Amino acid sequence: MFAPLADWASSLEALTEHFPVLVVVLPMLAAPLCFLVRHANLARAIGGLAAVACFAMVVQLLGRVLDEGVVSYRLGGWPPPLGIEYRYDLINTFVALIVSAMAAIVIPFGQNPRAFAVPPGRHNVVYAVYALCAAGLLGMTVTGDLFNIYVFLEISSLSAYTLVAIGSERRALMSAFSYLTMGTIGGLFFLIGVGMLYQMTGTLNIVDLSERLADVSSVRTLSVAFAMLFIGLSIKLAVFPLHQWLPNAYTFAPPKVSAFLAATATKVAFYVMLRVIFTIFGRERSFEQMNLDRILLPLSVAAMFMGSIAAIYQLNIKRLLAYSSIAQIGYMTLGISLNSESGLVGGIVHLFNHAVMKGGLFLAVACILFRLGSVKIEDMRGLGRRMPWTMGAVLIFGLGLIGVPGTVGFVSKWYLVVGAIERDLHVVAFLTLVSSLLAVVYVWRLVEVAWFSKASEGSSAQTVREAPLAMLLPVWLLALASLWFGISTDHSAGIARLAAQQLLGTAP
Amino acid sequence: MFEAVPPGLFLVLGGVLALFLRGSLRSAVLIALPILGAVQLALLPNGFSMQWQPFEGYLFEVVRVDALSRVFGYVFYLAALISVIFSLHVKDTMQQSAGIAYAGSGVAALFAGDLVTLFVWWELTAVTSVFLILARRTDRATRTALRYLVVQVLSGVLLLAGTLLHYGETGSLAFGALGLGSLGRDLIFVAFGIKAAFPLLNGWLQDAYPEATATGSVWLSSFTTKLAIYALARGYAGTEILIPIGCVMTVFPVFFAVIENDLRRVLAYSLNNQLGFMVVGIGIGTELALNGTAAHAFAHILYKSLLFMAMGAVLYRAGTVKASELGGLYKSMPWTATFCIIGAAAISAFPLFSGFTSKSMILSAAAEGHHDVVFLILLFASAGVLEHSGIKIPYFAFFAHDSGKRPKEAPKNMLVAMGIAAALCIGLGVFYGPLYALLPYRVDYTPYTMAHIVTQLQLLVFAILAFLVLQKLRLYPSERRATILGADWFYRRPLPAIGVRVGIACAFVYLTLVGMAAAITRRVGHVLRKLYQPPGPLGEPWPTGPAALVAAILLVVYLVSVYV
Amino acid sequence: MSAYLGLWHYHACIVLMMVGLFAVISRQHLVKKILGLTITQVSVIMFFVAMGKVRDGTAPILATMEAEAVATAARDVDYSNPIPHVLMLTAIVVGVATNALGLSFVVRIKASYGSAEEDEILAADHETSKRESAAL
Amino acid sequence: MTSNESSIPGSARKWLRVLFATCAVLVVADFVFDKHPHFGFEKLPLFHAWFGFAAFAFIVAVGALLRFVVARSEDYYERHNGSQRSAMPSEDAEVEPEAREAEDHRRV
Repeated sequence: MFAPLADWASSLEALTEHFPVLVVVLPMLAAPLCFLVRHANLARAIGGLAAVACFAMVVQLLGRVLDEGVVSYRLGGWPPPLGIEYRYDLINTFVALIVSAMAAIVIPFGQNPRAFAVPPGRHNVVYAVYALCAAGLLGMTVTGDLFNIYVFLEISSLSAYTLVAIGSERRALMSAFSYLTMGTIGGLFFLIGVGMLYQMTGTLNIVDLSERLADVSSVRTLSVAFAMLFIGLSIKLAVFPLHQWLPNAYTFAPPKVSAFLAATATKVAFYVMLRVIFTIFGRERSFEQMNLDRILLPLSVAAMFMGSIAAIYQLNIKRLLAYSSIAQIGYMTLGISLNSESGLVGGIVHLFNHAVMKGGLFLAVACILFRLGSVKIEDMRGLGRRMPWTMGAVLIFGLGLIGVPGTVGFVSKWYLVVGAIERDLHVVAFLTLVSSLLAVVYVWRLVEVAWFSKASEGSSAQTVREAPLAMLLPVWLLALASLWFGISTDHSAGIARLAAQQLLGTAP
Repeated sequence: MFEAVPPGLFLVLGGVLALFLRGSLRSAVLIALPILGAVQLALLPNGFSMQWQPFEGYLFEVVRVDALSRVFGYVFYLAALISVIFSLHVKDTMQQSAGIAYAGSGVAALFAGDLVTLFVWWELTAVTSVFLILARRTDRATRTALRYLVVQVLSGVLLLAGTLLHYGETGSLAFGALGLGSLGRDLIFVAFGIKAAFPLLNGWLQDAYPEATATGSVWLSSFTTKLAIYALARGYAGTEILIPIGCVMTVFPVFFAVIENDLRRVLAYSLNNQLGFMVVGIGIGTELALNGTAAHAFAHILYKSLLFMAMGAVLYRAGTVKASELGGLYKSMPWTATFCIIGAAAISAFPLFSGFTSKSMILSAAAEGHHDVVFLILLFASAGVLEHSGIKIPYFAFFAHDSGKRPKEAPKNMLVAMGIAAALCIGLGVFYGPLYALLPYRVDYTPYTMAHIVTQLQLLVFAILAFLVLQKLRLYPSERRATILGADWFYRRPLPAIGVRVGIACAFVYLTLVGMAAAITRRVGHVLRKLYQPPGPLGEPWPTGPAALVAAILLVVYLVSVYV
Repeated sequence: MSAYLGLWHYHACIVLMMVGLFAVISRQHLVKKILGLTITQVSVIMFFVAMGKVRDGTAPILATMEAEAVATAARDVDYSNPIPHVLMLTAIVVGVATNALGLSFVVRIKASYGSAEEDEILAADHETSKRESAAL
Repeated sequence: MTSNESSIPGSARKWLRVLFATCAVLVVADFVFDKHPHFGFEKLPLFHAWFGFAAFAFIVAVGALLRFVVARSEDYYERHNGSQRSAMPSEDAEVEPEAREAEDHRRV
C-alpha cells in the first residue's frame, strides 16, 4: 500500500535532478497559462505559485551548490561544449535566489489597479508578463551559454518594456519606448560581442570560451569584443552616463514593477558583467590589457555623485529612488573597478543589499500610492503620523541607503571602503564616504516631510489610513531582512566572499 | 539571556517600541527600561566580553565590562530613570523615545570594547539626541539642532577617520589606553574633545542645551559630555596636555556665566566648568585622580540634571528662564526652589552634599601631585561654581526682586524626579561608601577631615560674603536681557562685530570673504538646482537620441583608450 | 591594404550599423527610430552570417579520413557554418518581437499624445512636469 | 541696578545673621584645627577665606567688564537670519500653553 507513496517519492527525487532547468521552465510555462486563464486572481495564483516554487528550487540548489560545488545540467543530454549547459555556481545561484525571491514577493501580493492603464478584465496579462520576465532573468542567470544569455536577455527586456508601459500615465509609454530603444542597442552591442567571441573561438559555452581565449590573447578583435560586451551590458545595467532610460522607466512604471525591476533586472545585468569580466576574459586581461578600471572607476564615482545629487532635487519619490538607484549601481560597479577581493565582495554584497532595499522602498511607495494616490514628496507631508508602518519601513531602508551601521548598507560600504584602502585609493574611499552624506540629504528630505512637517489643510495626507496588511507584509519582510543581514552577515557577505573568490580564481 | 544583549540595546529598542505604545503601559515600559538595564549590568561580571565577527578578519568587541565602564553605566541608567520620570507628562511621545534611545546608545558606547563599536554608538547618541532639540519646534531650535548635529557628526567622522588611521598604523581596533603621538590617535583625541567641550570646541554645548525642550536639556546634560569624559579617561588617562585644557575649561566659562541672562545657558557654562574638573583629573592620571573623575562624573550627572530639571520646571510653568524676567518664584514653587537649592549646594561642594565627596578627590590628587598652580586654579574655579550655579541660579530664579510671576508648582512627576535626584545628592554626600566602592580603583580616601571641611567652608562662605558685599555696594552686575557671545559665536557669527573697534579693515576683508563665500554657495546651490531639479537637464533623463549618442561615444572613447 | 579590402563584408556591416544608429540618434519620428533599430539589427545579422562563411573549410564532423585528405577535400570549397545561421534565426525572431513591441508603443503614443515626433512628445511631458512643480 | 533690594526683609535678615556667625566660627576654626597643608601658600592665615572672597570679587568684576565686549542685543543671532524662514510653526511647543499665552501677551 506504500508503493504509490514510494513511487511518488522516487519520482520527486527524479524531479530534483531536473530542478536546474525547471527553475526557468516553470515560469516560462506559467506565462502562457496566465495569459489563457483570463482571470486576474487565477493568473496571480498561477504566477505566484510558479514564483514560489522557483524560489524553493533555487534554495534547494543553493544548498547543493554549497555542498557539492558546481551543479551542471545538460539540456537534451548533450555534453557542454556541444549542447547548452545550465551551470550553477555560487555567484549565479546567489543572483537567481534574489530574482526568484523578488518574484515570489512581488507577483502574489495584490497589485494596485490604480497604477495600471490595463483594463480590469485584462490583468491576467500583467501576471503573464511578470512570469515571462522572471523566466528571462532566471534564464540569463543560470545558463552557461553566451548566446543563450542574449536570448534570455531579450526575453526579459521585452517583458520589462511591456511592464513599464503598463503604468497609468501616458508618460509611461514614452519611458517604455526609450527603454526599448536603449535596451535594444545594448542588446545588439552585446550580440556583436558574442559574435566576435564565437568568431575567434568557435564556442559559446562560457567555460569553454574562457579556456580557448588563452590561445587568442593578442588578437585585436578581442578588445573590440570586450568593449562591445561591456558597453552593451553597461546600458542594461544603467551605468552612468548610459542610465538615461532608467529614471523615467522606474518613475512611470507601476511601483511594484519598479520594485521588481530595480531588484532584479539591473542585478542580473551586473551578474552577466561579472561573468564577462572575471570568468570569460579573466581578471588579468580585463584590467591589465583592457584597462577596465581606468574607465569604470571614474564612471562609478561619477554615478555615485550625479545620481545622489539628482536624487536630492527630485520632487517625485519614485524619481528620487530611481536616481538613487543610479548612485547605488555606481557602488556596485565601483566594487568591480577596485580590482580587489574586498572590493568585489562589496560589489556583490551590495547587489544583494540594494535588491533588498530598493525592492522594499518601491513596495513601500506602492503602499503610499495605494492610500495617498500620489507619489509627490510634497503630498507626503505629515504622512508619518498616518502611515507609521509604511514610513517607518521607508526610514529603515533609507538608513540602509545611507549606510548606517546595523543595516545592510553599512556592510557593503565597509567592504568597498576597505577595498579602496587596500588598493591605496584613499581619495576613492573618501569620496565613497562623502557620497553617503548626499544620501543623508535625500533620505532626510523624506524623513522631514513625513515626520516633521504638518499635513497641509485638507490634503489627503491628513485622512489616509495605514496600508493594508497584505501590502505591508512584504515591505516589512524586506525591512527586517535589511536589518537582519546588516547584523548577521554570515549569509550575505559570506556567500559574496566565496563567490568573489570563485570569480577571482582565488578560492581555497 | 542577559549575556546575549549588549547593555544599552534594551533602551534603544525599547525607545522604538515605546513609539507604538500609549498611556500608562507606555510609562511603565519607559520606567522599567533603565531599571532592567541596571539589573542586567549588575548581573554581568567585570571582565565580561562579547565579541562579534561581522567580516572575516575583523573581530569587534561589542561589549566589555570593567570597573571604569561599570560606574558610568550605573549612573547613566540612574540618570535615564530620573529623566524618564521627569518627562512623563510630555505628550510629544517622540521626545521620550528619543531620550531613552539616546541614553541607551550612551550606555552601549560605554561598554564598547573597540573603536568601531564606539563609533557606531557615538554617532547614534548624536542622532538620537538631536530630536530633543528639534522637538521644541521653533525656528530657532531647528537651526540650532542642525548646527548641533553637524558638530556631533563631525566628532564622529573624526573618530572614524582616526580609528582607520590608527588601525592602519597598529592593526588594532581595541579601545584601550591610546595616548597622543600619531595622527590617528590625535584625531580621536580631538573627536573626544569636541564632545567633552574642550575650549573653543565647546560652542555647541552652550548653543544647543538651552535651546532644547524643558525636558530635553535634562537628558542632554547627562550623557554626551560624560561619555566623552569616560572615553578620555579610558584612552588618554595621564595625558599631560589635558591638565591645562581642563584648567582653561574650569575657568573661562565662569566669567561668561556671570553675565549670561538665560539661566539654562548659565547651567551649560557651569556644565562646561565641571567637565574641566574631570578633564584635569584625567590629565593627572593617578589612581586617586581617576577615582575622583569617575566619582565626580557620577555626582555631577545627578546634581546637574537636578539643576536642569529645576530650570526645566521653571521654563515649563513660567515660559521663560531669563534671569531678568524671573524672581520671587519660591512663593509659588517652594518645592522646586528647595530642590534647586539642594542641587546648588551639591554643585558648590558644600560638605554633606555629593559635590564635596567627589570633587575633593580631584583637588587632593592635584595637591598630592604638587600641581600648585592647578590647585589654585581649581580653587578659583570652585569659587566660580558657587557664583554661577550656587548663588545665581537659585537666587535670580526664586528670590531676588519679585517679578510678580506666580506660576503653579511643577507637575508631580517632575517633583518626584527632582526629589529622587535631590535625595541622591544628599545621600552621596553623607553615605559616600557605596559610591567609593564602585570606583575603578581601590579607594583609600576620607573626605571628611576637619581641615577639609573648614577650608572648604571658608572658601564658600566667604565667597557668599563677597556676593552680599557686592550686592550691598551695588557692584554686582544686574541681569539684563542680552545675548552673550560664547565660543558658539565663532561658528554662528564668525564676524568680528567688535571689529569696528578692533580693525575695520579686518572686518572688511572678512565680510568680503564671507560675502563671496555666501554668494558662491548660493550660486552653486542655484546652479545645482537649475541643473538637477526637474525639468533641469541633469534631473530628467535625456531623449533617446542623445542617450544613444552617449552610448556610441562611450564605446568609441573606450576603444580608443584601449588602443592608445 | 588587401587585408582590409578582403574584409569588405564586415565593413559593409559596420556602415549599415552606423546608418541604423545614426537614424536612432538623429531622427525625431519614433517610427524612424524603430527603423533605425531594425537596420542595426540587420547589420548584426549580416555580420553573423558573413562570419559563418568559411573558405577552404569543411563541416566539423568527426572524420575517418586523414587530416591531409580532409584539407584536400576542403580546398576551394565554400563552407557555411550552420551555427551562426541558427543563432540568427533566433535573433530575427527577437528582432521581430522588438519591432512589434516598439511599433505598438508608437501606436499607443500617437493615440495619447497626438504625435509621434519625440521632440513634441517631450515638450508635452516637459509641460506636465513644469505644471507639477508649479503646483507645489 | 534694580535687583539690589535696599531694604532687606526680616527672614533674609535672619539668614544674614547665620552667615555672619558662620564666618566668625570659621575664622576661629582656622586657628584651632591643623590644616595639614600641601602647599606653602595654604599656611597663610585664613588663606581659603580670603582667596574665596577675592576670587568671587574678581570673577564678578571680570564678568562685568566682559559684558562690554560680548553682550549683544537679545535678537543678535536672529536679526540676520530672518530670511531663512522655515516651515516650522514658531511657537514653543514645550512650554505650557498658559505660560505661552502669558509670554505672548507680555511680548506685545
